[in-house]
Amino acid sequence: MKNKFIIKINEKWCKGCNLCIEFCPKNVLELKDAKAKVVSPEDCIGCYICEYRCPDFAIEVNKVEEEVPVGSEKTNKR
Amino acid sequence: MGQRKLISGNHAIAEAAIRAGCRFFAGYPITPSSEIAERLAELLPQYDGIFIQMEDEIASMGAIIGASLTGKKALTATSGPGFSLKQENLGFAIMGEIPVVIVNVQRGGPSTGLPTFPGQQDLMQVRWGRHGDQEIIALVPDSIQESYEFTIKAFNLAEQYRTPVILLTDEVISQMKEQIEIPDDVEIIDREFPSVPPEEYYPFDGSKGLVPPLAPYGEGYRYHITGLAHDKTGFPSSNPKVVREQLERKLNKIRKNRDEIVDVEEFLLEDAEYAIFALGSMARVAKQVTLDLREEGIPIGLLRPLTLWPFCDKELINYAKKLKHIFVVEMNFGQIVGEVERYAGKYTKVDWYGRADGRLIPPREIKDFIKERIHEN
Amino acid sequence: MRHEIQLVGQGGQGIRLAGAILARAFGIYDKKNIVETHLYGAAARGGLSESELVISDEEIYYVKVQNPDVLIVLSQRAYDDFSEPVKNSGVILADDFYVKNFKGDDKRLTLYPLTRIALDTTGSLIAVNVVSLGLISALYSVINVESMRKAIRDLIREKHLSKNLEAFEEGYKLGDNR
Amino acid sequence: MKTELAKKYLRLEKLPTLWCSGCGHGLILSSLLRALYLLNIEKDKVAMVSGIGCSGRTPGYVDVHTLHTTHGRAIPFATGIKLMKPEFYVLAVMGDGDCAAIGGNHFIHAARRNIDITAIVYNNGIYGMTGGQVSPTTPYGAYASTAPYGQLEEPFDIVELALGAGATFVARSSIDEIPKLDRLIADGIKHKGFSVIDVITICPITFGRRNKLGEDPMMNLRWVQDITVPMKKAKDMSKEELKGKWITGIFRDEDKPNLIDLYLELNKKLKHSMVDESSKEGVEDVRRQDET
Repeated sequence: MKNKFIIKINEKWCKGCNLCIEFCPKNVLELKDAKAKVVSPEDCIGCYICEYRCPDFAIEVNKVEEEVPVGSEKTNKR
Repeated sequence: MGQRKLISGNHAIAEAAIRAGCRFFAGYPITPSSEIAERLAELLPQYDGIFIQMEDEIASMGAIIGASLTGKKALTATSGPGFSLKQENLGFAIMGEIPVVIVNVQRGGPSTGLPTFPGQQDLMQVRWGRHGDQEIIALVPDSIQESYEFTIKAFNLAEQYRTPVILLTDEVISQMKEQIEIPDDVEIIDREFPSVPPEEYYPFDGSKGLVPPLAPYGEGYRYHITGLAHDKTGFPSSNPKVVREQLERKLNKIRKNRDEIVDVEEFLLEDAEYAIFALGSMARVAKQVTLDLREEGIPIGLLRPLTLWPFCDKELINYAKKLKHIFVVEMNFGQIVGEVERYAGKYTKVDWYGRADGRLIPPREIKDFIKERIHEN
Repeated sequence: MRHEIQLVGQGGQGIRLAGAILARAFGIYDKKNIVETHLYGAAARGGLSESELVISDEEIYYVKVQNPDVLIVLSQRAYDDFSEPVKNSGVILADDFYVKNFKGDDKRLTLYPLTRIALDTTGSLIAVNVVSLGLISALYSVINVESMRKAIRDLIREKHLSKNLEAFEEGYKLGDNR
Repeated sequence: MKTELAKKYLRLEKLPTLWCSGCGHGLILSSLLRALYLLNIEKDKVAMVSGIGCSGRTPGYVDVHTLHTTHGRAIPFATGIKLMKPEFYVLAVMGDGDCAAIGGNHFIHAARRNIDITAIVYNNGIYGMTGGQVSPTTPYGAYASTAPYGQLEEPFDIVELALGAGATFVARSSIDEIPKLDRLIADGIKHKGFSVIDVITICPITFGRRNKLGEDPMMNLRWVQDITVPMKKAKDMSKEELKGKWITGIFRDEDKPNLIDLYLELNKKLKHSMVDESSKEGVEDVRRQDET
């Protein structure tokens, strides 16, 4: 069972400061039109650094458990 | 009959505050008001209240606002220079519509002036000492009895209109001792609790009346208060319509209720052709002058504002229409006379006598002045 | 009828306490209208101490003393600065230990050994206040001596009370013998 | 702990914040929310008070009892609240000018009286909202709109100030130490007594631009990394090496009687010993007057 992460970016709140992009160890994010965008979600290792480093509450990283029988997918505790 | 006591004006204020339900005092020592703090330092802890001497006047004013937001009645007391320092946060209390009572025991000014002598030089500072448009309520006692009663009234008005109220006394009234009758029953007005649940509550919502209720902290009503211009929710707004509406409501809650708030004493005015206009300790002197002049056959009376602000314009105009001459007497170099002229000037002659040297003006001087003016006309 | 009593001296002579005793005797026990005012705080720091009372059966409007009926002076400065406004029919009671220089022949003035009596009866200068109170209680018929004794009992601490009452009676005798 | 969970303390409808892109203030707020979440504090038991300036806008975003007061006065207002609501967690959020210039007097006195308030200082060494004037923590030599030739004055060390004045919990951190900052704030909130958390933060727009860091938040953040030294590391550094650096960590965490408990104790004692002296009212005052 391999963990997969979904990164949600709230574009309304993102001010394009670039901090998340600078700190992401796997270059998952990129700045486009002055907003952070997820460009390679499959590379995300779930370190949550982008979420912690965002001064604007604009990034949310959620863990999704993959390859489990259909109908019993679970997101994390949220 | 209530209990008879012989106390000073400052102690009467302190004891009346407890009676009114005041449970918090923050202040900074300043002559001639310090006895209010001293007495409350003794009394408050006995009534489960808190007394704190803060690091300055600014902090004292801030602390009473904070305390009031928890739903408790709060007081501070000071004199001229300290009152100047309180102005910033007093403005905040007006903007945030937070009920508090501030006692200003006037002394001679400007600046450090005459710490141990009286003055009536803060009349306009009380009205306009802060920046921005605002209405303020100020009560002026002329005896220890009134110091006691007006303190309670000040708390009542503060709660009723959700606004700071100033009790304006002076060194004479606050330091002297005379007997008072402690009333057995007094009316105490407590803060109105919101009638709506927290999710429908807005601290500045004027839709149901000019004075929206102020929810105490810790009861599930979580709201925001700022000194910035704000909308009904309390959050900042610079929308001109919202800003204007909010400010107008804050002014109107006093203006439209002025008949309920304003009170005057009419002393021997029924058949009077002349009147003295004076307040506080000078009104007491003026009463003596009135009696003395009456004895000499001069039909004179005294109009005394018990509420300095809002000003007793209607009452004054009413008398001005009937009177030949109004004599304004005050312990300063011309403050309230401007207001009297503004309203009464159209209808009758207004003359002024006053000075500020730290002494009550003796009756003889005023008598001579009035007789001279009457004679001239 | 309006009566005005003024006490002036220097710090340490118990002037304010004497004023408070008078105020209490008149105001609480005799049920007269009284107003007590005084120099206080920094104004009195120069050594001057003062208390003044207006007593009346009617409302008191002007709260300050204008022309005292009785002035007690317990220091030279007190006499120099405060004696002038005293009524022609009024009395100035001066302590002979401190007040030595007088203006001409002031018919209002009488000297009394107040400080000496205080020292003799209590061994302390401060009791000059109650000696003075005893004296005016004897001389001034407006004052009810019984009310004064009650007020002294209220306002003077237990451990100093008997000495002070004794000093009061000595002062009273001083006036009574006259 | 995820920020997402701490968002329950936010007034979501008030976001985005008005702070500039890359402003460090949002990071402090985010730590603060996680600290509240960590301690599982009930919203109705928190009052957050601020002064004026960029930091002053913090309470507006937090769903607790919030009060945006006058410049420098957060602590006095907070004092009034805390004294009347001892069970409350009272937080005073301030900027460096707010705390150490116009509000400096309130700050040291709150520390002296050890009132149970948590002071969080958003220390970016500049007056941001008013356009980049020098503040009491602007580094010596730094440029500001009112120091066009460089600041001539030495900065206040807020930690030293708090320690000297008697605060019982004193810590410093920066926006570069995010998970650590969460814990420090939580420790400060938990602490009974006056707690101070000095947080070194950035203002790329008004400070960075004038001080060769540019408006790039990352450049500014690197500067923060450069000027802050963890306490452990600082122990091995010379005075010379530490010049111009801010040491981070907990400087004091001590148990001392706090003002609230002392008041509650006094009130309880007096309640039981209250005597009716109404018949002799005023007697005590006269005695005192005569004695003094």
